Amino acid sequence: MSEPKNNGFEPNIIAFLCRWCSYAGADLAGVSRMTYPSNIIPMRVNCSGRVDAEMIIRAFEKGADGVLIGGCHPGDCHYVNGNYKTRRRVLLLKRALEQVGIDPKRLHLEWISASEGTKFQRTVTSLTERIKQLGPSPVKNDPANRCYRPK
Amino acid sequence: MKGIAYFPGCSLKETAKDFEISAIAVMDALGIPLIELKRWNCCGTVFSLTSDDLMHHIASVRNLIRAQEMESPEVVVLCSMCFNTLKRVSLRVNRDEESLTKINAFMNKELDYAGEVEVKHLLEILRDRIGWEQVSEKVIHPLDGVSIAAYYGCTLVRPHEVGIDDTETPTVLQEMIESLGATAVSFPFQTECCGSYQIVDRRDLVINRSYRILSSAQRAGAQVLITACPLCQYNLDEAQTELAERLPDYTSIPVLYFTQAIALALGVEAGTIPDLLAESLVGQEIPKKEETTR
Amino acid sequence: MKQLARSDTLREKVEELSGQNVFACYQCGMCSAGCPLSEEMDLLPHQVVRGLQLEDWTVMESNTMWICASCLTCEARCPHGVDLACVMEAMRQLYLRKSLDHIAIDKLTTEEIARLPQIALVASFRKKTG
Amino acid sequence: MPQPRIGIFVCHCGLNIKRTVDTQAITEALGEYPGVAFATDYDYMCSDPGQRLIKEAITEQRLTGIVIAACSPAMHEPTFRRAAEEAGMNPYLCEMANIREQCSWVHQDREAATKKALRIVNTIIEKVRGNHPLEPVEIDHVNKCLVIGAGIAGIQAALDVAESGFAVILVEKEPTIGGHMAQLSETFPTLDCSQCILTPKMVEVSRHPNITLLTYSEVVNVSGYVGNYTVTIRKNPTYVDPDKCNLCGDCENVCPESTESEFERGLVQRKAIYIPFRQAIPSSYTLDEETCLGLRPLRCNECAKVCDPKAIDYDMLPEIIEEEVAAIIVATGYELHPISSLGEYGAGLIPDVIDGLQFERLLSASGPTGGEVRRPSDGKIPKKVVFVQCAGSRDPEHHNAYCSKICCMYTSKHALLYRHVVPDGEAVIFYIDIRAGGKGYEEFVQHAIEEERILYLRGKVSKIYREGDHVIVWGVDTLSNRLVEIEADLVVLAISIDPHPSNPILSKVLKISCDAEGFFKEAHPKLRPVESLTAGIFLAGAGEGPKDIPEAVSQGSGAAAKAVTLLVQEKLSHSPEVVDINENICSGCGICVNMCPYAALAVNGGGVAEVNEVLCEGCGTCVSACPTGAAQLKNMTTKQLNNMIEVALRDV
Ligand SMILES: Cc1cc2nc3c(=O)[nH]c(=O)nc-3n(C[C@H](O)[C@H](O)[C@H](O)COP(=O)(O)OP(=O)(O)OC[C@H]3O[C@@H](n4cnc5c(N)ncnc54)[C@H](O)[C@@H]3O)c2cc1C
Ligand SMILES: Cc1cc2nc3c(=O)[nH]c(=O)nc-3n(C[C@H](O)[C@H](O)[C@H](O)COP(=O)(O)OP(=O)(O)OC[C@H]3O[C@@H](n4cnc5c(N)ncnc54)[C@H](O)[C@@H]3O)c2cc1C
Ligand code: SF4
Ligand code: SF4
Ligand code: SF4
Ligand code: SF4
Ligand code: SF4
Ligand code: SF4
Ligand code: SF4
Ligand code: SF4
Repeated sequence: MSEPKNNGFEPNIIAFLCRWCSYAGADLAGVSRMTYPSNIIPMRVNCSGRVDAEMIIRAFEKGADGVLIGGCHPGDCHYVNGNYKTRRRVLLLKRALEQVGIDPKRLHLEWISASEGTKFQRTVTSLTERIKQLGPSPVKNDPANRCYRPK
Repeated sequence: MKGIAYFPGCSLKETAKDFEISAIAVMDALGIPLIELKRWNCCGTVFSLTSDDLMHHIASVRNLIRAQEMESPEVVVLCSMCFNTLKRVSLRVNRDEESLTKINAFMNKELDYAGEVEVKHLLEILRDRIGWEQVSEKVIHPLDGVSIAAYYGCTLVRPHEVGIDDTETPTVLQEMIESLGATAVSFPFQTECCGSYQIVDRRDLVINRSYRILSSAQRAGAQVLITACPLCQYNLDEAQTELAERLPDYTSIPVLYFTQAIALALGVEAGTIPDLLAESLVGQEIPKKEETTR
Repeated sequence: MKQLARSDTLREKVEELSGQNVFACYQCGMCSAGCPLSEEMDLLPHQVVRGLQLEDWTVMESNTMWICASCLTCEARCPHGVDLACVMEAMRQLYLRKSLDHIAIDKLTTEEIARLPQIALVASFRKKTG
Repeated sequence: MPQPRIGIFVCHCGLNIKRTVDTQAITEALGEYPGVAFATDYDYMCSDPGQRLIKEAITEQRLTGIVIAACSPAMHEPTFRRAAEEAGMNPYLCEMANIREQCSWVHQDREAATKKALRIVNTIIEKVRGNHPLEPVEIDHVNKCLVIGAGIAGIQAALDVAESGFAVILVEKEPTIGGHMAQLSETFPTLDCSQCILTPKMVEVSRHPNITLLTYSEVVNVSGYVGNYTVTIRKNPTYVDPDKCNLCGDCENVCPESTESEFERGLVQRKAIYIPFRQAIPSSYTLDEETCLGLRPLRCNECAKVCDPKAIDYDMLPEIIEEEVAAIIVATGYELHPISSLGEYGAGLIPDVIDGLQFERLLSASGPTGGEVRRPSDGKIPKKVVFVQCAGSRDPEHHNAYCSKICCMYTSKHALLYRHVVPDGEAVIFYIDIRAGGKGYEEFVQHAIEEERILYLRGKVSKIYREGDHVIVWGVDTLSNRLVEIEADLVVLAISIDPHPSNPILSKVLKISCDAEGFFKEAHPKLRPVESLTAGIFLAGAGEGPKDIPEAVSQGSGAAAKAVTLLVQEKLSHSPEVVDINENICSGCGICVNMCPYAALAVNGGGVAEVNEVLCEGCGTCVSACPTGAAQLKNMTTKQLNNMIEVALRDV
């Protein structure tokens, strides 16, 4: 398959979505037939609390132009308080990213509940727009990071 | 800056002088004098309701620039129609960078407007900054026993984002009236429109509306009616002149600016007040109507 | 009243000028029920919106938009957030931008002009002349 | 390890997927993916032939894992895992790739959607490559069920569960059970007297050996998991011993303090010691601490002085009760939208503008007027009554966007009953649409219009105000395009239904979600309407959305059936996708222990972390925190995730 027709930059964004809220919110956006850019690859995780720094850095290393973490609203975590831990972690990580030359704006944490299909749509649309403006990730073209190929 | 930047608007300099006179006197007495904007211009009177009509907002923006030049974060307005226009324009351009840039580009002779001036109605200053208790303390001629109806009209309370109080059941004027020692009369038509500028070519329609407003206030026991808008004041008074001719039973009631009522209570310059009323308000001998007890 | 050139995109034009979606209206009639001047209108406000939904140009011939005083009672109460005052303004603009004035200023006497509050005059001219 | 042989099944979902995703192209591309032994596509994978196709492929192709590229796993994961199991494959080797909800339905550019679909499937293939066969964790469970809220929905649920032989704890916040139904006069569409059909059920609840009734009580905490929830209930003191109280009412007569009666919706006053209504269950008085002159220190003591059986005890304290339950049914019901928010309708300041429940009380034979319709201001019988529908409903701009569903019906009922009591009275109803979609409902409304000659005017009322003796209503009839101004004697507002105010609190305590409107969110609006997304927590009645009695009762029974389905099982099973500790690497640092929200971890005598699989919910929080990588989620290891991330970013 060829690249999309427009010559513009089409970013790759990894979305770690908590299965109880944001993933369900994304499903709702689908059920409601909302539309949003297709630059996002969803990954279902059990809880936003599972998303650790390693995974995020890994994603950037392997060429992601942006990372979205979708969790339940504070206080609504299916697993009591996993999302609070995520919030702290993301704040720290943003600083770390800056140090390695990745614009922290490429990492976005959003609380999206299962009933917020519209919010999911809005978030993805504006994040994609934002990443487009930031341009390709500086890490992307480093051949040392090229992807592994499954055997 | 001691005092507060103030935009008078056209009517206050011509047909509604009493509004300005009394407001200036009241604010002097309350220790926050009104400082008139230099080189202000007509705000345009009505907020342009079409989406593509940015240029119509320029007149208002110029006035906001005048406030900005005075390094004032806000500008206070008396005429509720001007207030409405200026406030809506400020909300539109202060929030929207694109409109702001366009407008600034268009006014090449002006300093750029930074989008930061807040528009306030005088009632908001009285309520939120001075407080009714403070006003009360300054009263030397309590308006005891006088029933005053609070007439809001449209532009003080609508639209919601501009209104200085609840759209349907505002209370700010009643609070003001009570602070002067008078009895506040709420009535069902207090936020009903008087017909506004239709007075220019649909006089009949305005007389009709005004009659409903006035009679509703009177049935509720009002002896005096206060307003915050030169146009409401004019329309209601015009209507009364005509009603008095047409309906022999019709008894007129004085229609004052709210600042005139405060001025009377504070014992400062209040502009023209019907003689009998002035005497009775201040001398507290106003004859009571029977309806007041209803 | 002079005639306005017709084309079949009345709804589109009004929506563009007013920034309102006329299909948001579900014809509840609350606007008409509360409009202080609806007694004088030959089409009630909700009928005007219905007319726009139907692309019915006759709404442009009704006096409704000229009677409307932009009092915003309808705007404040409409359950679906339709700002009818904007719709009326857009309809007026369709006329006025064709330089078709709705009132004749020269008919006002000097005496009237002197007595009327300035805000009334300016507002009236802005609403009813191009 | 033997070479993986993965099977890929791409679903068209009719046109739902095929329209935007080139299913044929991706099937071909996926066939080339390393480790994939078989790839095919089909119209409807979840259909019988679709499932058969999968099963046959599993056996014939000797597959070691399968990926169904179709809808969301929330939709059909159980379906396909069951199919895999039937074909002899461990169900945890079957995974779904969501190319419908999160791909074909949300994108329009076919090429871009196809590429994205391919990437999504690739990630899931990587997951399956790392999956291991797992066996469900079996857990024991207790045999009790908790029902929160004792309106008609909660009562029905409690009775059904109790009848199936299981113990029920029924918790009600108010001093009596019955909910709003107890306030109604007669009920549409058949006009049965509400009390007459409700009271027998209330009595049954109070007598049922399997039901423990806790009124004046609230659930304050819930912990645990399906089958073994631990709930903490606070029983507030009523200061009256229900076993001793004989309803003589002497206390009430002497009590000097009063307040607005909640049950009569403020139409009359009640005393500080009171019974909401005669048939209340439990049949006992309640002393309302807030209204009482003062208990600590005791200020009055009048009621205790006259209470013969010595039922009153000022020293009663709140009781904290702990219970173990297997399932929870939430039936909290509704409240009316506050009348004070309706400024254009008088904001509740006009005495003769009342809400529907107040009118029910006026119509009720047991109400404050003994069933005579007398208006609050002066007790006169109103000769002209205006009913206003959709007050606060269908108004996304200021109030509730939704339709409250029951008010069209009860307004019609109100007008009809009013005409029965005041035959020379005139009833006018303002409506926007008449929604009468139940069995016998349309006939009911039409009967009211035809036989009772009730005038329906189509238009929303804009303003209501008081003028002398009358209430003036400004409306419009959009059918004749006429403005209407009515001088009414009484106005009844069909006020919108709000979710019960305790919903947000309970949603936190139970960790179940509410929708944007504040009603409890069901697991699936069509297929799982009485379940929450949390296993073992079920929903019934108007707390889940506006409902009339027949629907509330159906849901009560439905939720009870769901709870019983769970209670009858010998053992419950728990997902095996839990955490696993690699003892060889674990340093015993204990960081994970503190992170776990379920206390599923502990460092054992051997100095390594140990997991209690029954308690572990598989959130993975400990995995993120573990510094050595010893803690890993089964079938979602760091390694799997890393591979998934990599292929997600690979060009396709
Ligand atoms: C004016 C009017 C007229 C009506 N007429 C009819 C009619 O004629 N026919 C008809 O079919 N329907 C009618 N209805 C609808 C009917 O009232 C409802 O369908 C029914 O009451 C819903 O029952 P429920 O059990 O879901 O909720 P509710 O009756 O509201 O009961 C909920 C119960 O849960 C309790 N509760 C809430 N939160 C908690 C908590 N945190 N802890 C413990 N307990 C809690 C409440 O106190 C209450 O007792 C009418 C409604 C109105 C407003
Ligand atoms: C055009 C249309 C569109 C719709 N769209 C929607 C929608 O978008 N959303 C929605 O929620 N609902 C929709 N519905 C409603 C939906 O179809 C019904 O709610 C649903 O099908 C009812 O399911 P059921 O099981 O009660 O009845 P049915 O689907 O009718 O099933 C009854 C079954 O019983 C069998 N049967 C009958 N008699 C006997 C007998 N004597 N012995 C053995 N078997 C028998 C029948 O053959 C049939 O298979 C729609 C309906 C229509 C007509
Ligand atoms: S009532 Fe009339 S004049 Fe007064 S503010 Fe409203 S439109 Fe203006
Ligand atoms: S109030 Fe709003 S929704 Fe109702 S008829 Fe008027 S414009 Fe339409
Ligand atoms: S804005 Fe115009 S249409 Fe709307 S209520 Fe006022 S006069 Fe009527
Ligand atoms: S499996 Fe899912 S995607 Fe496929 S037909 Fe069934 S519902 Fe549609
Ligand atoms: S006096 Fe005692 S027994 Fe009688 S109703 Fe009151 S509490 Fe019950
Ligand atoms: S049920 Fe009828 S009255 Fe109630 S909100 Fe819906 S349409 Fe309005
Ligand atoms: S995954 Fe870890 S933190 Fe989460 S419940 Fe299981 S043991 Fe506890
Ligand atoms: S955090 Fe990791 S290393 Fe530390 S005890 Fe837990 S499993 Fe072992």
